[in-house]
Order: sequence, then structure tokens, then C-alpha cells
Amino acid sequence: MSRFDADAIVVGAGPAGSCAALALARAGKNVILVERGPFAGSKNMYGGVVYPRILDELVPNWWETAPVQRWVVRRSTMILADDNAFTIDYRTPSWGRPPYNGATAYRPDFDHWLSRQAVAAGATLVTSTTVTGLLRDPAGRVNGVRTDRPDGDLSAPIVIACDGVNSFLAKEAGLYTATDAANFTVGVKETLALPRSVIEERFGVRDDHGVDIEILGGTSGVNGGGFIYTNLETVSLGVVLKLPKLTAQSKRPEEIIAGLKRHPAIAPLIEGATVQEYSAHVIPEAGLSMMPTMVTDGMLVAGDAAALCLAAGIWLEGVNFAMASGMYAGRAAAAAIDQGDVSAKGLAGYTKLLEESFVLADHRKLKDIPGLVLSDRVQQKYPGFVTSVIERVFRVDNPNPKPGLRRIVREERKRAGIKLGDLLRDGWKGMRGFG
Amino acid sequence: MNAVPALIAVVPVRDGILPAGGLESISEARGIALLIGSDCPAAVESARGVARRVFTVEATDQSPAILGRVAAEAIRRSLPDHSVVVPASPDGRDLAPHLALALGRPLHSGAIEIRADEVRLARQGGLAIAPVRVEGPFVATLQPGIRGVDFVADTTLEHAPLSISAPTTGHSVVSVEVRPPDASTMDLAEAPRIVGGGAGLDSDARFAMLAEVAASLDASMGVTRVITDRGWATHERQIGTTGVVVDPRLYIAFGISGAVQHTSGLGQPAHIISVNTDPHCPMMQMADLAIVADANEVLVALAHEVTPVSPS
Amino acid sequence: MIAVCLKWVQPHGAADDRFAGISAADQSALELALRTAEARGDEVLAVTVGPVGAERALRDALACGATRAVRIATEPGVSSLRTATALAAEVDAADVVWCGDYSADRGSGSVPAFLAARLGIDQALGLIDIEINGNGSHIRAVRRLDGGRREVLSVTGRAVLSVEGSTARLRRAPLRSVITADAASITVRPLESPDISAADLVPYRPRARVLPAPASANALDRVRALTDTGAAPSRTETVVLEPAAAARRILDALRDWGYLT
Amino acid sequence: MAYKYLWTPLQLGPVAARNRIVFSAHLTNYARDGKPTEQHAAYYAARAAGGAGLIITEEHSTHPTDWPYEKLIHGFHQDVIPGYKRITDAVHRHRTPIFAQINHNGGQASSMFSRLPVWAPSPVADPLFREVPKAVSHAEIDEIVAGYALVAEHCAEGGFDGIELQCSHSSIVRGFLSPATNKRTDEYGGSLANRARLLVEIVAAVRRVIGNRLALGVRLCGDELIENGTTIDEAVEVARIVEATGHVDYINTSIGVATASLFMIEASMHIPPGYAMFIPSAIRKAVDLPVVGVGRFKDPLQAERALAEGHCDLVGVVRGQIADPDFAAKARAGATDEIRLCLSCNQECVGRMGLNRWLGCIENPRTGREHEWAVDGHVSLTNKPKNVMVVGAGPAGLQAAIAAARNGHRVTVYEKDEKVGGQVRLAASVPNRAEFGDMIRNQINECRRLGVEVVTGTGVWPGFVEEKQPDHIVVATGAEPQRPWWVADPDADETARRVVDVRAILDGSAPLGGPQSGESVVVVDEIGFHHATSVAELLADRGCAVEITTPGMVVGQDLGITLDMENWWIRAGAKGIVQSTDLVPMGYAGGELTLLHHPTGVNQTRRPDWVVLAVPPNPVEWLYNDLKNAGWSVERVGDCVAPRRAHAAVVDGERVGSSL
Ligand SMILES: Cc1cc2nc3c(=O)[nH]c(=O)nc-3n(C[C@H](O)[C@H](O)[C@H](O)COP(=O)(O)OP(=O)(O)OC[C@H]3O[C@@H](n4cnc5c(N)ncnc54)[C@H](O)[C@@H]3O)c2cc1C
Ligand SMILES: Cc1cc2nc3c(=O)[nH]c(=O)nc-3n(C[C@H](O)[C@H](O)[C@H](O)COP(=O)(O)OP(=O)(O)OC[C@H]3O[C@@H](n4cnc5c(N)ncnc54)[C@H](O)[C@@H]3O)c2cc1C
Ligand SMILES: Cc1cc2nc3c(=O)[nH]c(=O)nc-3n(C[C@H](O)[C@H](O)[C@H](O)COP(=O)(O)OP(=O)(O)OC[C@H]3O[C@@H](n4cnc5c(N)ncnc54)[C@H](O)[C@@H]3O)c2cc1C
Ligand SMILES: Cc1cc2nc3c(=O)[nH]c(=O)nc-3n(C[C@H](O)[C@H](O)[C@H](O)COP(=O)(O)O)c2cc1C
Ligand code: SF4
Ligand code: SF4
Repeated sequence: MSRFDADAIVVGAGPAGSCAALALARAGKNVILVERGPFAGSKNMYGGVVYPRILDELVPNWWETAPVQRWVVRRSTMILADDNAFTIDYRTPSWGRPPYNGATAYRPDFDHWLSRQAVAAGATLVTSTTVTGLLRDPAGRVNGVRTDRPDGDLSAPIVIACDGVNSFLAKEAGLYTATDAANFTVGVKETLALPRSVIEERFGVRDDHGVDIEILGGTSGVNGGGFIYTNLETVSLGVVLKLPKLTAQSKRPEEIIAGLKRHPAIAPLIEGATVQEYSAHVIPEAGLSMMPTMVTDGMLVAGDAAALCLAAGIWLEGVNFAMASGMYAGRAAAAAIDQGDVSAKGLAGYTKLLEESFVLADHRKLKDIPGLVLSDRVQQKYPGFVTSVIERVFRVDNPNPKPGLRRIVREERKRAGIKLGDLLRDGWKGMRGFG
Repeated sequence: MNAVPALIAVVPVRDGILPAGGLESISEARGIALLIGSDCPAAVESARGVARRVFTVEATDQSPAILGRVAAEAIRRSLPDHSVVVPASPDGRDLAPHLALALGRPLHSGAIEIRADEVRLARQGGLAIAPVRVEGPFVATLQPGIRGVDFVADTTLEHAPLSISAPTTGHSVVSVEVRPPDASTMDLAEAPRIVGGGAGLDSDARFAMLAEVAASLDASMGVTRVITDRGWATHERQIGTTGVVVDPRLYIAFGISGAVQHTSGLGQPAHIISVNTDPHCPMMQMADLAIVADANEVLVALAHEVTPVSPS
Repeated sequence: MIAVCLKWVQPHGAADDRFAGISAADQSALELALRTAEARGDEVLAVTVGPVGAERALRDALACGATRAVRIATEPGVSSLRTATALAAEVDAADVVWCGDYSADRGSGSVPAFLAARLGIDQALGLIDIEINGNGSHIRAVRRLDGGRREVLSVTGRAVLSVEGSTARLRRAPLRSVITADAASITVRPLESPDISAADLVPYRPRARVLPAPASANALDRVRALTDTGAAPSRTETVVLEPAAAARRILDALRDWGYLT
Repeated sequence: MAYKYLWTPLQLGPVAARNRIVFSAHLTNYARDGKPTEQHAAYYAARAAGGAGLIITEEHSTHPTDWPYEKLIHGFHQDVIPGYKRITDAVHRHRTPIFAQINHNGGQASSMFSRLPVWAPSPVADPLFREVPKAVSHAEIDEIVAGYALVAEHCAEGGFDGIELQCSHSSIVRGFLSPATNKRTDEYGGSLANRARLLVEIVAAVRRVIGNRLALGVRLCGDELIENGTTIDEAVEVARIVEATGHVDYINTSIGVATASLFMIEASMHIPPGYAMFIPSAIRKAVDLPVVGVGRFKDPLQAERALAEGHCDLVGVVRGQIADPDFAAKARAGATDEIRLCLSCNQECVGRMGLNRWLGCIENPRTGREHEWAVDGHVSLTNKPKNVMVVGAGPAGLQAAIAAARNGHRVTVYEKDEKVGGQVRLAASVPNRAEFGDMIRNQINECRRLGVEVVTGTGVWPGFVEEKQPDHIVVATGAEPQRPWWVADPDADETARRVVDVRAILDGSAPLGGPQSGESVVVVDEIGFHHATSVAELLADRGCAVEITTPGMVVGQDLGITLDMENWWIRAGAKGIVQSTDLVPMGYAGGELTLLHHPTGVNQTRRPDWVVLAVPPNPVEWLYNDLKNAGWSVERVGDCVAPRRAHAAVVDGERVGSSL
């Protein structure tokens, strides 16, 4: 053996870390995966919608063993105003068959499962151990980590930081320029227990099929969005809120979630449910604009630690980006070790892999979206505007003749105080982003 | 209602003091008991009104293994067919396994009730019951504080001292001393005597005095929420719904109205004294001795009585 | 040799053993076993009676410094006496056997005493404070008695000791030991099948405790007794007194009730 | 505080209660024309949503001869079923089981509504209705039994999960059980087994129709608290008989007789919590069936303890959940502090029953109004938050602040005193009325949660308003004592200084009484509520010789509707308080009080050391008038509009605050 404890150390056994360790182990590398919780996933939010397409590469037929709650066959986007709602709804049975599109999962189960894949491939998982700092060689290159255990230094030519949002390792390595609170949202979520049959009836699904709904509006005037999705015997309901707004309006997230639960479009879905869990977590949201440098000498960053999370109101994706970036980081690290160059230059393959994949492509495409979706206009004015337009389109007001759509839009736009220019500009941004 | 099998309570005695749950075990055995330990006659006296028929063995060697063997012998000589119930006090839990082994009987530990054909054991920290069918004589330990004591008006009692000699052996574990309760450091929840103060006491300084008076009565100090809200005492002193749940034998309340949030946390003291200007508040109604007076002045007078004035 | 007995506890209702572990009391016992062994320059044997998952507890013990680990294989439902008998066969060479006071699930607390009986050695149970002398030959232990009393014990020879969870805080295992313990070997011994049924638990129903009912044959008197109004007989004696007299009255009552002599 | 038992489910026959908190049966007067209404559905649904473990509805009458009060649900009519469905659907949406209480009130009724003679075991007149009932024949007994079975069938069809037979405080079954009302010599009278025959027959008949799908419970009275009535030993025997039928899934308990000792059933704050616990504990010891304990459970820990000590298996929390529908949910979430504690004041729940009005709550303006709010339960947050100034931190002002803040306004309350609470603080400062003060505590808690700023020690005057420039002002300045015409001017007559208002006693400004002072006091009661009686007690406790006089026929007239009268009489008797009625004060001068005995027209005089006035106060109107005149956007609420009581203050405050 070399003078190192391992070929690589991965910090954090979230989706990013486990995939990184898995990729390294598959490449025959000796990798140690360090996790602060008593098991992988123990520190994670109770559930989530995951899009594990990327796993096809790492764990073929992953759907046969992954602990999944329901397969998402239906996705909706709801726009909520005061007491009314407008929903765009898509469903297809094909997402309910292999190879599947997305699933809801309990993160403690899913992350634990993923970490077991890495262990099975040969990675060493060390739990209940917190990484407290980086070790560097005299030249300043990262070559290991310090942990909170006695005799706790571990050395390796490469460290992959997968320690989640607000990654202090990435910060310690100087990979972030200043981050301010404006770049963060806070996610709060309730897990609500309902009988299986009730969930299936209310959400119109059967068997192990499920629904994922994203919500715009309904957050009591605090900029953000919401989501609801179905697990087997629970429904997860949450809001993602802009931090500065939350503080400015001195509202508590619990109040906002309570308000959302009372909304007439939401209340019937969750009536009679008992709260099983309440959790809160910070999410990096600003997309591309806040991403750090991804590599430095002897170190890579992946997943939330690299701000690779898309929380743009109607998307809340992070696990897929985390898994992908973790995998690419692992592969790039393995290649660098093989080539004997673990400097930033030797590791640059990682950035390239990210660029070529959906990871950065999606982020680039949607770079304006977080700003747009969370802008005051979209948050405060558009939901009411959209739903009143729809309300008037659908309203039957006989014997008065129906007004034309154009007139309705004009009148409602005026009433909502939205400038035509702004509307067009936002529309353009949205088209460019989502289109 | 279920008839209870023939039972005898085996109660370890230290210096004439019955352990927690001792009287309850005797009640469970319908007044039949074997007291074993030191100064049994004193313990017999304190069991009067509960026990009807008592055997005693003065034991010189108090180690659980020896005590278990002696107790087993005493059972064989007195009521060999009876099942045994032992209070699940620290000493009782020490003793019971040895007794069960010496008698060659099964041990059911942590019972809350002994029925005709079933012993109900508390499990998972009191969240579940394991009902265990019983055949033939057994040894069970009874959780203290659950059953309550049946006092009877007739206090006559039949006392039969037994003398059983135990082998004397050397020990690797020796009792050095038994320390009396230290009220000042004890968890309030555990305190057998509590002196409480409420909004009727008019200043921060009163609580320093209250603590002193409490100490000289071997009691701990408790307070109401009004007092913790005022910052005159720390939260671990607060008795009640949002504080500590206590279960003292003696409670002395100074200027406490006895709101349900307070008294809910009070357990069932055998004796309550309340000092209050309002003779009708719930605390006064709960009290054995209700004194209508200014609590502040009574406290001063009491401090004077219990701590003789020093010349300085 | 110093031995420590650890019980693997699966939380009630948990489907898998991710949330399982050993109790705080067992952790204290492990720590104290390590300290005693360090003082004596001796070895520590960690034993558990439990399922395969329980080996995680043994690995943790090895990582913390235990020398040897034995699992007596079984499924749930072994009585305290059989558990103790099986343990006794493993630890009969031990000078001091450390145990947790209560297990978190069954909680009968009788294993340590049975173990002492089986080994034929003395016991010191329910300890809350431990001092081990320099060479580990003498242990001074404080034990909780009822009514807030404490017993101080001196342990000078072979004994079974059981401790509460607050007595000692288990050390953090060094990182490298954690990694090596992952692959360490554990001796597994078979124990025959369980001898008690563990499954038949029913929800707790507290035992009935009857409150005294108002006794009078006269309805108004019963109302008065229940509402504490009027002159009806109740346990309360109400007196109006000057402060000094009140203080004396309190002390008299305490004497009458036997609190003061 | 950790709960061990309160949140665990409990199986009652085929039905699982979600937790141990029961919303036990109580009249609501929400029925119309004998049928349940939307008001019922929304009311029960709110408690289900708030986490109650089991709901038991008010009684449904089983027979046309039973119509003791107007708004009774006529369960024997088939057309109740749609209403039942509406209730059960609404409650089941929250996954809470709901049982129906079914009953025949027997002789505890009048023929006024039904125009049929009332039925009872024997012709013994009820003390309240004073009407001699018809002793039922065997054929009529069969009809009664059939009536129970029919109604049980209706309930099953209407979606209820269980049936409770009210055999406790007002029921023909109680009538049969009780030696006081059953004087029969046939097989339905005499021995307990005979007296319980009707109960056993009804149990069997009901079980026959409901089969094993529904739960069946029996509510028993543990002590009727009347002469010759059932007492605890016999109640325990009845419980054994009930268990022995093998048809019953649980036993509910109660104390007292509705038409004789109602004040012990719906006990007011004068009666110690836990007063009725000896009943479930004795019954539970004797039977294996789950037993419900009821009576002044105010606090979740108190409930937990009752369970832990084995007194009962379930706890009835009735008024606690009338006052706060979310009692259980808040307790469970650990937010005990946020529970709007019931005051046990009986003013708007029990009190309104006596007035034949729908059930409400003094502290919760939404009680009974859930169907209006519940449309979607959605608070309409304002888009244009206003700066609202509330003047006065009595119940009216605080409620206005709460309602306005709930709508999203920025609210500041100014109070001139150092302490909040207005008159309520004084009202709660007397013996055994401290719980009344929880009203303010609850309001202040809610203010804190909603971010209302409460500034004390700051009196408001027009200049102050000018300086603060609020968008809107709510004046809640309350009422102040006034001196009636018949009291001499103290400047002219020195002795008139010895005439003081109750408030002066309570705030300590009148130094009156003291241990063994032996002063004599006349309290003049022209309000007829707690004002006079509570101060009289306070002074009697301080050693004064107290007489209360009133122009009315009884002192504290309205204590009757809150069930405080009986207790007041018992206490007044014990404390030697003299009560003199029909006396109109005519003058006070030279230390002499002149009172006209109006039925006879004869003047009486008294020369007490003190005269204490409980007389109608004056509204404090000046600030409102000044602000109105200065053109401010201002409204007023509570006693400063017209001095009434606290419930009116809260209703005013809620109405005005929520309209902003
Ligand atoms: C409310 C909410 C809802 C979401 N919903 C979705 C969703 O529906 N779908 C979706 O795809 N994404 C969702 N996300 C985003 C998603 O959770 C993250 O993007 C994803 O978990 C990132 O994975 P990761 O591996 O980078 O980090 P994490 O999952 O945060 O894992 C980091 C790991 O590192 C460990 N760790 C941290 N620091 C240290 C240290 N110093 N030493 C050792 N270990 C350490 C942690 O314990 C943790 O296990 C949601 C996020 C939130 C907050
Ligand atoms: C959700 C909730 C939880 C709560 N939890 C708790 C809790 O855990 N513990 C707790 O204690 N409280 C709790 N409370 C508060 C509780 O309701 C009462 O307010 C509190 O217990 C009253 O305390 P007290 O008796 O000191 O004060 P008060 O009720 O104000 O009583 C003071 C007493 O002193 C008497 N008095 C006044 N002057 C004198 C004098 N000079 N001499 C003698 N007597 C005098 C008065 O007559 C009165 O009886 C809680 C309340 C709520 C709402
Ligand atoms: C002894 C007594 C017993 C009672 N018992 C009962 C009872 O049992 N049940 C019941 O329902 N009712 C009872 N009442 C009546 C009840 O208390 C009142 O009806 C109720 O308090 C009125 O509420 P409010 O908010 O309108 O006024 P208040 O309670 O009078 O409050 C007005 C507040 O405004 C403040 N204020 C006045 N002017 C200004 C100013 N310029 N600036 C700032 N603050 C100002 C005052 O200081 C006061 O705090 C009782 C009253 C008394 C006196
Ligand atoms: C307004 C009101 C009406 C009541 N009506 C009934 C009734 O119809 N049937 C019944 O069995 N109990 C009735 N009760 C009694 C309650 O079930 C309960 O025993 C009583 O309110 C005590 O409980 P609490 O202190 O939790 O309120 C009524 C109580 C109230 C407050
Ligand atoms: S006879 Fe008829 S109208 Fe006349 S008073 Fe009687 S009821 Fe009324
Ligand atoms: S009116 Fe009074 S007694 Fe009735 S529920 Fe409300 S607070 Fe309780």
C-alpha cells in the first residue's frame, strides 16, 4: 500500500456521495465513504421525488431492488390564488412501467439502499463520523480529511466533497465566492399519514402509481412554491420559501404550510391526515449563478455541495443531479488516479463530464428560471391574474355573451396591475427557459 | 373480578424501614408477609393496618444471594405452597432472582397485577403489558406506586418470628454506608418532601428563604409557573403540566392557589399543608392542614423556628 | 478478564435494524469495562445474546477497545434466567462483569442478578456513580435506593455490576479501529430456541386504583364533600393563625405525622 | 411532559378510538324541527379535525312521548337520517369515529311540547318539571324498547359507528334504576335486578339491530346526589350487570341528575377538577370494559394522569373542546400553551341551553358558527394591511386585535393600566374565580402568536392618536363604576365615603375587612351575577358580617343559568352571608341605608360600616366620541358601547376586528 489510507475519500453518504463511492469502487479503487449520521439517509428529509434515470448506468435494473414508494405516473402544476386554483395535469401509464421515469421514495430508505450498493461494490462506509476539516500537503493540495473521531485523520490523494448544501468543505477549499442568503430557500415539509385506499382515491391512482404536484402561489405572500406527492401510505406536502422574504415578513414556515393546507384546492386532498413528521432544510436554489468551482488540487465537489440543485418552483430536483454529479466525480477521480495526476488539471475531466451531460445543460437552460419563478411579479401577481382569467373563461354568465379571451386578459392584467412590457418580458424568459 | 392465588409478600427490610412498594406488596398478598432484614419488629409496626399475618427473619448477612436462600428456607417453613410477591424496589429486585432460584420457581419481574391465573407484567417501559399464564407457585416482583395500599380498620396482626441461620461467607461487595436523601441535590421528581412557593410570596428573596427552610426540613423546593415566569426560580423547580411531575409524601404550599396545571404534577402526597390568605382556593381544599395567614410572614416565622438565630 | 454484556434492542415497531442499538445503560457498562481493564492492564470480552444484527454492537465495542467478542445466537424470546445462564458460561472466567441496569425493551432488570447467582459471585446493581482506583483492584460504587437514599458499596473482588445510563459516557472509537473492526472476527455460539413467547404483548392498561367515594347517606353532605364547600367533613382542617402560631402549628403537624422528631 | 397513554388508540368493540380524548355527549340546540342540521355537522367536524379520539353526539329521542325541550332531535322520525349522514360524513372525513347517544328522558320532561303525558316507571313528579308522569304499562315498556331499537337502526343507517345509551342524568332508564323514582312492585321494580330489567332489555334489543358492526356503550350515573337516589355501590353493581349482558363495549360515566343536581354534571369553576373521578375508578375496578371518566378535565396532563393512575380508560373533555376544537391536536403537538382553556364559566355553553339558544362559548366566537366559517376554513388575508390601533386591553379590545391581526393587519393594543385584562382581571381575583382570568391569558397568547403588539401603561387620548396616525382605531375602553342617584354626595355627606364600588374592593383601593375586623357590610346587588356574590364571599372570608340585598326575587339571579346558584347558596350558608330580597335602595345618608321592600311598600333601614355597590356601570364613551368627531375611522366594542358581560365584549370584538 501507498502512504495513503485510501485512494479516495468521499465525504457524505447522500445520493452524491454514494454514487461517487460506487463509481470509484467499480473502477477498482479503494474508497472510504464517511457519513456523520448513524446510517446513510438518517439525516435526510423523509421523502422525495427522485428521477433515477442516471442509475441505469450504475445499477442496471435498479427498479427491482430500490426502495420505492410509488412510481410517478402523473405530474401536475397548480397555480393557486386566494381561494381558487388552476391546474395543468399530465399523466401517462408508460411512466408506471420499466424503465420508469420517476418515483417517490423515503430518503432514509433510498439513501441507505444506495450506500449499500457502494459497500457491496467494495467501498468502506464509516458512519457516525463527521468530517471536520481538510488535510493538505505542504504545497497546499488537499490530501485527506480530519474527522471528529480520536486518531481521526484519513489521507488520500483525492477527496470528494458530497456534504450537501452549504458545504463547508467546498468553502474551506475556497471554491465558493461569497454566498448570500438570497441564494437559498428553505424547504419545509410535512409527512401526512392517510390510508392507502384514501390516497389512491383522492389522487386518482392505483397500485404503486403515484402523483407529483408542484404548486405556484399559496405561500401566504412569501415568495416560493409548494409541492405535494404521494407515498404509499403518506402524502408529503411542503413549501419552498425564499429566505430573505421569510425573514422580512416575519412569518413562520409552519404558518405558511398551515395556510397552504387550508387552501380549498389542497384541503380536500389531505383532510383527516395526521402529521407524522415535520422537517425543514435549506436548499441552494439560485442555480448556475451560485455554482462554485468544481475542482481544485486533490478535491472535487458534487451534489448539493456544488449547488447542483434545481429548485425552480415547478421543479424540485436535486437527487438526480446529485447522483449524476457524484458518479461523474467518481469516474473522473478514478481516471485521474490511473493517470497519476490528481491536480485540478488532472481532475478537469469532471467538469467536462458535467458539461456534456444534463447536469449542466439543464442548469444552463434554466439559469434564469429560479429568478423568474421567485420574482415578486410571478409570485404575487401572476397567480391571481392567471386564475381570474381562467375563471372568466369558464364562468357561465348567461344571458351575457362570453367576452373574448383577449379582452379578459387585458382587463385582468390591468386589474392585477401588471405592465404589458413586464408580462411579455417574463413570457419570453419563460419560453426561453422552459421551451 | 379475579380471585388472586395464595400469595405471600417477601419484603426486604433495612433498619426497620420498609422499601418502596412494601405495603403495596403486602396488600397484594392480602396481608400475609415475610419481612426479612434488619430490625424487623419496627417494620412490622409500620405495616400495621395493612398486614394481618407476618413472619419475620432477622438477617445478619444482607447480601442478596444469602438473603434469597434464607427467605426461601423461611417460605418452606411457613407457607410453602404460596406464590411470592416481592416489591420491585432496588432491594427487592436484588433479592427476587436469588429467591426464585433458591425456590426453583419461575420469576415474573415487573408485575402490575397478579390475577388468579395470570401475572400482568409491564413491558417496554410501561407501554405494553405481557400477560403471563401461571401454573404452580412463582415469584413475582410488583412495580411500586401502581397498586395503592389497602388500609384496614382492624390493626390486629399475628407476628411469628422465625430464626434461620445463614452460612457466613466473605464478600467481595460490601455495603459501606447508606446515605439519607439529600434534598438539595435530589431530582425534584424523586423528592419525598417538597416545600412549594407560589405567587403569594412577594419577592425573589423569599425563595432563598424558602430554600433554606426546605433544607432544614429535609425537603426540596418546588415552585409554580408564575414563579419561573418571573425568573425567581429555574425551570427544573417548576411543578406541573409544563414542569416536573413529582410525587412527594409531604407537600407544604406557600401562597399557591392550586391551579390544575400545578396540582396535576403533584402526585398524591400523603400530607399537604397549605398557607394562603384565601381559604377557598383549591390548594387549601386539598390540604390536610389549611392555614389562613400571610405566607410571607409565616415563612419568616418558620425560618426563625427551624434555624435558631445566630448571634451575629 | 473483564466482561461486558450488551443487549441489542430493536425499537418497537421498527421494521429493520437501522434504528436498533444498545441502551445508554449498556453503553455506560461498556465504557466502565474498558476503564476497569485499562486500570488493570486486562482484556475486555464483549458478549451479547442476540440476532445477527447484534454483531454491530460487538463491532462497535471492538472499535472502542474490547479485545474479544462473542455472540450467543438466538431469536427474541429468551427468558432472563436462560440468558443469564448462557452468559455465565461465556464470562465465567471474568473478574468483573459489567451490565446495563435495565434493557430498554423487556426491562425486567433481572439478568444481572441471575448472572451473579449462576456465577456464584457477589453483585452490585443499579449503580449510579463509579470510582475505579488506580490499579483497578477496588471499585467504589453508589447505588440508588428508594426514597432518595443512596448506598455506597465497595467492590474488591469478583462481582457482577450493573449501571444506569448516566454513569459513564461511552468513548468515541478511534477512526482506524472503526475501519478494522468492520472486518474483525466474532465468535458465534449457538443457543437453543427461545423459551418464552415474546409476541403476546397487549396495550398497557393501568391497574385500577379506586378513589374514596363520599360516604354520607345524605345527598347534600355528599355534594359538600365533593365540592369542599360548607362545613361538611373533609380531610381539611382550616385554621386562621398569626404567623408565629402558624409556624408552630406547621412544625407540630410535621411531628404528629412523623416527619420531625 | 411525555404522554404515555393519552395518544394511544383504544378498541371499543368493533371501533377504535383514535386516542383517549372523548367529546362526550352534550346538547347543542342546533337541531331544527327535530332534525340535525349543517350546524351540527360543521361543529362536530371541527372537533374531529382538532384531533378528538371519539365523538359522541347529543341525545336523540327514541319516542314521541319524550320532548323535554324544544330543539331535541327526534331520532324516531325516519327523516333524521339524511342529517345523520351529513354529520357522520363530515366527521369521518377526519377519520374520527362518531357515536350517537340515544335516549328517552322519561319523567324528566314536561308534556308542554309533546302534549302527551310523560312516561316514567312510577307516578313520581320530577323536581324541575313538577309534573306527575304516567306509570308505564308492560305494553308501553315494550314500546320503549322498540323505540330504542328503531332509533339505533336509524343511527346505523345514518353512518354512526356506535350507539350510547344515556342511562345517566336524564333518562327513563335512570328512572327505572333509581330507587328514588321507581316505586313499582312488578318485575321492573324492587330488587336491583328488577330495576335494571329495562336497561338489559334495551341493550339486547339494540344489539340485535346493530349487530356487531357498531359499538354499544352505556352511560351510567355514579351518584345521583339526590335523597334515596342511586349511589356508587349500586352504580358499580349496575356496571356489572351491564358487562354481564355481553353486548356492551364500554361504559361512560356521569354524576348527578339533570333536573335536580345539574350543577354537579356541568360543574362550574367552583367545583374542584377531578371531583367525579371516584365514579369511573370504582366501576373500572369492578369490570373489564373500558370506562370513560368525565368532569372538569381541563388539561391534557390531568387527563394523562387519570389514565395512568387507572381511574379510567378514556377521558371525556366536553367544554374543553367546546372552547378549543383543537384541544387534542395542540396537546399532542406539545403546544399545551396554545390551548384556549375552557374557563368552566358555563356562560355561553350551558347558559345558552337554558335560554333555548344554540350552544356557544364565551371565549370562542366561532363555536356554533363553524358552518359559516368552515366553507373552506380559509382566512381571507388582506392585501392592504392597515395599521390598527386598539384602545383598551379588556376582552373586547384583545378580541378585536386578534381578529384584525388574523386578517393580516398590523395591530397595536394600548392599555392605560400596567396590567392587561380590564374588568376581567378584577372579576378573576376573588375566591375560586381565578379560572375566569384564563380568558385573558388565552387572548394574550393568541395575540403573541399573531404578532399583535400590546403596550401597557399607556393611556390613549386624541393627541396620541394624532401622533401615531393609525389607519383605523377600535375603541374598547370598557365601563367605569357609577354612583347611583340614591347615594348622597360625599362632599356634602362625609358618611357617603363608606359607599364603595365592588371594583374598589377588588383593586384594593377600599381598605375593607381584615382578619377579625368584624366590620359589617351591605352589598347591593343590582346586576345579578358574580359581581355581588363573589365580593360578598371575599369580605366574609376577611371576617366581615355580610348581607346582600337585591331588588330582585333572588340574589345573583343569573347564577342560575350558569349553574352557580346551588353552590353559592351552600357557600353563603356556610359563611353566614345573609341574603335579603325585594329590597330597592332608596337612599343613603348619614350612615343609614334605606331600602324599600317593594311587595309590601315598607321601608327598612340598615347602618352598616360599609355599603358595597354592584350596580350597573357607565360606558366610557368620551374617547370614541372625540375621535369620531375629529373624523378618524373609528369603531367601538364591548362595555364602552353598552356595559354588558365578557361574552358580549368578545363577540363585539370579533365582529368588528374581522370586518377590517
Ligand atoms: C424540502 C425539500 C424537498 C426536496 N425534494 C426533492 C425532490 O422531490 N426531488 C429531488 O430530486 N430533490 C429534492 N430535494 C433536493 C435533494 O434533497 C438534494 O438535492 C439532494 O439530497 C442532494 O444530495 P447530496 O448527496 O448532494 O446531499 P445530501 O443528500 O444533503 O447528503 C449529504 C450527506 O453528507 C453528510 N454530511 C454532511 N456534512 C458532513 C460531514 N462534515 N462529515 C460527514 N458527513 C457529512 C450528511 O449527513 C448527508 O448524509 C429536496 C430538498 C428539500 C430541502
Ligand atoms: C398550558 C399551561 C401550562 C401550565 N403549566 C404550569 C405548570 O407546569 N406548573 C404550574 O405551577 N403552573 C402552570 N401553569 C399556570 C397555572 O395555570 C397557574 O397560573 C399557576 O400554577 C398559578 O401559580 P400560583 O399558585 O403561584 O399563583 P396564583 O394562582 O396567582 O395564586 C397565588 C396564591 O397566593 C395566595 N396569596 C396571595 N397573597 C398571599 C399572601 N400574602 N399570603 C398567602 N397567600 C397569598 C392567593 O390567594 C393565591 O391563592 C400553566 C398554565 C397553562 C395555561
Ligand atoms: C367584579 C366584576 C365581576 C364580573 N364578572 C363577570 C362574569 O363573571 N362574567 C362576565 O361575563 N362578565 C363579568 N364582568 C363584566 C366583564 O368583566 C365586562 O363586561 C368585560 O370585561 C368588558 O370588557 P371590555 O373589554 O369591553 O372592557 P374592560 O374589561 O372594562 O376593559 C377596558 C380596558 O380599557 C382600558 N382603557 C380605558 N380607557 C383607556 C384609554 N383611554 N387608553 C388606554 N386604555 C384604556 C381600561 O384600563 C381597561 O383595561 C364582571 C365585572 C366586574 C367588575
Ligand atoms: C351544554 C351541555 C349539555 C350537555 N348535555 C348532555 C346530554 O345531552 N347528554 C349527556 O349525557 N351529557 C350531557 N352533558 C354533560 C357532558 O357530557 C359532560 O358530562 C359534562 O359537560 C362534564 O364534562 P366537562 O367538564 O368536560 O364539560 C352536557 C354538557 C354540557 C356542557
Ligand atoms: S284557552 Fe287557548 S287561547 Fe286561551 S289561554 Fe288557553 S291556550 Fe291560550
Ligand atoms: S362558555 Fe365557558 S364553560 Fe362553556 S365552553 Fe366556553 S369557556 Fe368553557
